[in-house]
Amino acid sequence: GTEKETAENGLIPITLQTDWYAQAEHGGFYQAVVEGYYEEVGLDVTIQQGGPNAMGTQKVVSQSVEFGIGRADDIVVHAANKLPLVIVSALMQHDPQALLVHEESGINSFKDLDGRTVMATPGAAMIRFLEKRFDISINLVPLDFGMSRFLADVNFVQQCFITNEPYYIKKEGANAKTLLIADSGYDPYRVIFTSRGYATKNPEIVKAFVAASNKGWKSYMAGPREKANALITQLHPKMTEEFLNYSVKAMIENHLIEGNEAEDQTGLIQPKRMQGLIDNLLEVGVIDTSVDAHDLAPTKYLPADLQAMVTK
Amino acid sequence: MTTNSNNIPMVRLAGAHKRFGETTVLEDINFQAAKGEFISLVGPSGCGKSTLLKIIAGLHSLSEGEVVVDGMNPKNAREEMAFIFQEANLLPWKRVQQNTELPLKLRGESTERRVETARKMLELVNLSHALDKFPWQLSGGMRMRVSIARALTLAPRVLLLDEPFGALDEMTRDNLNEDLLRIHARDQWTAFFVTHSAAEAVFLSNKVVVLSANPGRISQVIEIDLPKERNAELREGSAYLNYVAKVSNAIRTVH
Amino acid sequence: MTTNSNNIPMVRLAGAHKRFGETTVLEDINFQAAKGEFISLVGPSGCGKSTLLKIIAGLHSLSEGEVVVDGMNPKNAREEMAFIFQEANLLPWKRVQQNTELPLKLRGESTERRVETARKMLELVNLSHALDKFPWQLSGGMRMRVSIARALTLAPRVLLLDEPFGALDEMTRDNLNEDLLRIHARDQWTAFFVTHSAAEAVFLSNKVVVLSANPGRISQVIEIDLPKERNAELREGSAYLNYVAKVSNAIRTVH
Amino acid sequence: MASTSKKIQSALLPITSGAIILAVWYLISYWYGRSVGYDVQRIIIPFPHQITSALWSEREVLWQSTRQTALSALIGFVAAVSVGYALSMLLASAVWVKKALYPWVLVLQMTPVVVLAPIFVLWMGQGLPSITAITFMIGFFPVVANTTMGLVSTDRNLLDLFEMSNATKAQEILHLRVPYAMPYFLTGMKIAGTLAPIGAISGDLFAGSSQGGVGGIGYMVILYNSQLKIPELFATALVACMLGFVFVGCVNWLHWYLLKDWHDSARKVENT
Amino acid sequence: MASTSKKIQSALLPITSGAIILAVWYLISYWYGRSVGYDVQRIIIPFPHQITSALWSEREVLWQSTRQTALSALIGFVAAVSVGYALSMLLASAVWVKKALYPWVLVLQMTPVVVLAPIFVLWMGQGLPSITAITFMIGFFPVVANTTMGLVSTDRNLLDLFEMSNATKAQEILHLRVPYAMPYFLTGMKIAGTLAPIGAISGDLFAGSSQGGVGGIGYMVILYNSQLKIPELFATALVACMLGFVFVGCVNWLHWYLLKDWHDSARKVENT
Ligand SMILES: Nc1ncnc2c1ncn2[C@@H]1O[C@H](COP(=O)(O)OP(=O)(O)OP(=O)(O)O)[C@@H](O)[C@H]1O
Ligand SMILES: Nc1ncnc2c1ncn2[C@@H]1O[C@H](COP(=O)(O)OP(=O)(O)OP(=O)(O)O)[C@@H](O)[C@H]1O
Ligand SMILES: [Mg+2]
Ligand SMILES: [Mg+2]
Repeated sequence: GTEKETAENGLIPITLQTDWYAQAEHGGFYQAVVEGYYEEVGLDVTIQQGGPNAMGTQKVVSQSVEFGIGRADDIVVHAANKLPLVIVSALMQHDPQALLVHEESGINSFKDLDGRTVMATPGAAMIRFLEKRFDISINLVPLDFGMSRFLADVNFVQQCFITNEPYYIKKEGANAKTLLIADSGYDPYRVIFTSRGYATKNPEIVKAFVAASNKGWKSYMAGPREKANALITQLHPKMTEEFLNYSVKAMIENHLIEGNEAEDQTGLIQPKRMQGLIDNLLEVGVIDTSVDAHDLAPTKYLPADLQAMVTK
Repeated sequence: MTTNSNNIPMVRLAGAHKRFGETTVLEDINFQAAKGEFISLVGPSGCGKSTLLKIIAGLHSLSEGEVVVDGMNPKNAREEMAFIFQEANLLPWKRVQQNTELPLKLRGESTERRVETARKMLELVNLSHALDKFPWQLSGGMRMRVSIARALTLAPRVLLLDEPFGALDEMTRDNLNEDLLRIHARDQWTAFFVTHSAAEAVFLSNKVVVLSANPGRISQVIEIDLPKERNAELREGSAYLNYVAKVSNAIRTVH
Repeated sequence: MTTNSNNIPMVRLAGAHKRFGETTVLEDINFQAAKGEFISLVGPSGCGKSTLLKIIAGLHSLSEGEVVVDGMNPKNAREEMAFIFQEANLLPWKRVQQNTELPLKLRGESTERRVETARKMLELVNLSHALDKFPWQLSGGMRMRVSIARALTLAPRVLLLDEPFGALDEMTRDNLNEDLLRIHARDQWTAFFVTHSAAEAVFLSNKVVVLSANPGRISQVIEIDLPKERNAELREGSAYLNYVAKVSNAIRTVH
Repeated sequence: MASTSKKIQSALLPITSGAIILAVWYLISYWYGRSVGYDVQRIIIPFPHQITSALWSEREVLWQSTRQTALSALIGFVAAVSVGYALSMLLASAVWVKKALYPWVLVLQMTPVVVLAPIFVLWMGQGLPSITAITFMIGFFPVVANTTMGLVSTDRNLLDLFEMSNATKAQEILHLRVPYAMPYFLTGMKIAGTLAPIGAISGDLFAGSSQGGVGGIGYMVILYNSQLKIPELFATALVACMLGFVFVGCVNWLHWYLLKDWHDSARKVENT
Repeated sequence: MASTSKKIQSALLPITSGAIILAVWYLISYWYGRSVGYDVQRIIIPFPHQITSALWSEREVLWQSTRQTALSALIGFVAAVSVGYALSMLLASAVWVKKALYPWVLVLQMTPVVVLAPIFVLWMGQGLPSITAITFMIGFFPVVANTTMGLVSTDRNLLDLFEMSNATKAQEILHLRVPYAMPYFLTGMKIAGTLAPIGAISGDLFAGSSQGGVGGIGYMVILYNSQLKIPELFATALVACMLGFVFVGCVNWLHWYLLKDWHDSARKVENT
């Protein structure tokens, strides 16, 4: 049921399903928890860690959790399949998804991927986009969340987060570089989403959640992050301070959260950019019916300052 | 002996045929046994004696004809029957005592009565020293004796015995013969007794049925008109020996 | 009959004891059999006859004492021995013919010789009509006969027979007795023959060993001094009948 | 005539139970759909007809990936059965062999495939050989466990018979223990048969590729899953089941064929 | 004395074979390291000592996740064995039950876990119940297949005996078929025992959570894999194996305990 009872402490319980075990890419949410931003707006937020099979979309649409996070293009695909989902806020302006290649591989651009074996999520929209856009053909092997094969084979290409895998690869002393997908002209947001039913019934809660999360992210990126990082390492014992710092640094350097614009855009969704993504997906045939960006990602749940930044 | 029983047949076979696939094993068996009769079945190996017993027990169905036990289909008369199989058929995971108790247990008798009856019957077959052994620890003869004790724990109205004493030494065999007669005199069940010993057949029965082979048919029914009380002395008597010779000859002629 | 064989014993047991766990089954068995001797073993059920045979075959080891077959440890003399077990022990997945051929097959005989020998022996036991049957399609006596035929396909120097004829009718039994004597006269193997029939023991053997029970000991060895040529007529003779009575009594006294 | 009506009856039974299961399924889907909406129901517990229509619309892709998976499953199955069988005989051939090897057979069985997969891929490359190896790994132990149990359960009396015949160890195994263990072996084979398609699918997850545009069933499973094409996912599962039925059907036939003459599990009861 | 030396000998055998396997492992690792460099070797086929030292340094984390996985494995194992056993008896209770249900039992076994996992998670939530359900799914069929086979293999003659005693179907199953099928059942249980930790690990992958700071072994597998801690990954596999050994050891003890009195597979041979 959506109408969760208010807990004894007067707070409304909310669950956020993440896509992986606790990591810096979820830092803003943890920051909001430890800094009490959620409590301030009357929410009691539980962050449920994901993993290889987080099933965030299923959980959100079946309303067993309230919010999920994911890449905007995936949500578009689901929406085109008539799943009742709503994007309520951006999480990152640019997706950290990249391709990891060896320096020795001779791959310098996406064009060079033609005929290569790439380990990635089958069915991922980005791979199909790359194939169409650059007119290349890729031999896809399913992602196994490991990197040993990459290290053993200089011609191996693997999907990665620029905030994650390169850290371990460098530690192994291999010469690897990354091709950020966002640089290919395919640049989806990472977003926070909920189910249509929940959003319609509880617009105030959604707004409150978005606002507090937004505040959390700004605060996390600005620092100090010690308390949130402590919580992350506690929840995910194999996480190290050093690795968290590496991820944060990558997020900052690549302007993943706030974007490359002059202004800090943390959390903002520009319907125009969203529509561009939808058109892209339609063009390369990932979806076959269009989706209205305003309907899928209405700006009404954003804080007032962000709503003001929306270009008409 | 036939006359002392009332005239309703306890077991009746009429026009009974049994085929296994193509081969006819029993052909046109017509026979009936009254209450309290002790019938021996003799005949060459493979002529169908065990099959006949299993038909009376309702374990094999007839291909043709009819079998009636106490006015019922054999399957409904199971409570009144006990069967000593040609093989001992003990449960390998149960000790001698438990194996003997089994039928009573299945009938839901109280533990007390079960234990007591089993003990008594095991004593009868001289196995009181082996109550705790498993079947694999027994000799062939001992296993057969457990199987005999097991059947005797029931108080049947029809007792089917398939070569129960074949694996036993003469002395044990003679003793058990006499025990059997004593119990029979007391309980008056109807017995079908398969044996290869003409002497044993004569000593125990009031009728010896001689079966011929291929296919099994009743070749002769020899009435044994000996006194009801039979004991070791009888075995020396000439009447007895004549009957034995007669049965012996009958077996030899059907070969 | 003992004298016609040379004096090296074919089978020798000296101070043989056999215990299963705590219980002593055989105690201080001292016995020897020369080439060509036909020894019958009689004794109450469970006294250790099968165990003794298995010891000679090397299937059971002795707890104490010594057993020698043809100058060797029994395990090394297996090629010279054949064993008819108390149970038929047929392979359920093989037909009668293949079951009978088995030992020859294991010895690597040619198919031709195997088939022929098996056929001959199955004919001897009157099973020529059942070559293609599986064990479950046979009667108890038929199974035992297959087992007999199987052992006879080998030409052993020592033949161990554990109640081979217990499940057979008199006529078949008598015929096989005579066949056995004929083959024995020809091949002169040493036989150890377990039986519960005093008559059979006397008819076949030159020595009857009477075992007592609990623990099994040799209680008596009765030499049978009857003519070498034995036939149905012999069975009527008083010398024969006296021996039978003697053995019978011996069995009764050890009880 | 009686036998014809019996046959009809025995065909009706699984159909009836299938109909009941289907009805329950529809009820649950329907009830779930009513409470959360049919768009959501479709991706959680699709209606059976949604599954079959997905099966139909995806038939070409599924047919191709099934062929691919069927091949790995078949090779893996054959390898699991034959290597497992051979291994069992080796283990039964002498006590010391069993003592020395059995623990390591267990280790092999119990090592998670995720650990072994990279090694296989490294040695055999992406594709059929590795997938087959993973299928083999998943299916061989039931064969070994069952066959070994059958081989050591052999009746003592029959072993005595063979000992008396001076049978060599090889003869004892070949002519006695192997046929005696047949019912056990066939059961192991049946389990391996149900595991083979599952193994091939897992193999696909770890070592499959989309070379030539189509992956095996495992690849399709991830694909449909990541695209939330759940009716299609269930259709894929249906295909996997049917593949399994083919294996189990073959094993059942073999069971009947090999044991009909003598074993109680396959023999028609003569009486009653 | 002879028996002591025998005992030593029989302990030496697996140790010796283990030493050989270890030596071969070292050789392969070494050879591989020489050809591609030891940095790569370490993350593909680590030296055994690298694995044990990883085991040692990660002992606390591994201990915690092992405890968690052991719990799911245990519950799943017990469920697989008991439900599988009950189901087999149901299937054996009447021919029509088997005809009606067996195909659907097979379907359940052959449906890839990846399809069922989301349903489980949605119904039972992330965590122990779902993990256990997945473990159960992976382990129950070998029990069913074996036990069913054992139940239908029962000796005809003994069935005749029970029929003569007017035994009810329930008595026949309880007092005859069940003990007769015991060796089969125990073999199925042994297979389920090796599958239980693997099942729990897969369950962890699909439905686990590291809520509260500790994940199961499956979680550690993903984690180590994604962090390139391959010696640690192998150490985790080692732990999974040891967990499996505990299950198999218990089943072996049960086998010995239940069958020692009467079955040839457990009885010590009296002679020789
Ligand atoms: N494997 C065994 N373990 C324990 N005791 C055994 C074993 N085999 C036989 N015995 C015991 O040894 C004794 C002798 O058995 P054996 O089979 O030799 O008797 P037998 O003289 O052949 O009897 P029968 O005439 O009934 O066949 C019996 O009391 C039996 O209980
Ligand atoms: N289930 C069966 N299928 C086919 N034929 C069978 C079956 N059971 C018995 N027979 C055949 O039926 C015949 C009679 O067998 P039965 O067991 O009744 O003989 P019997 O008179 O008891 O012999 P014995 O004295 O040797 O025990 C035999 O020829 C046997 O081959
Ligand atoms: Mg019979
Ligand atoms: Mg004996």
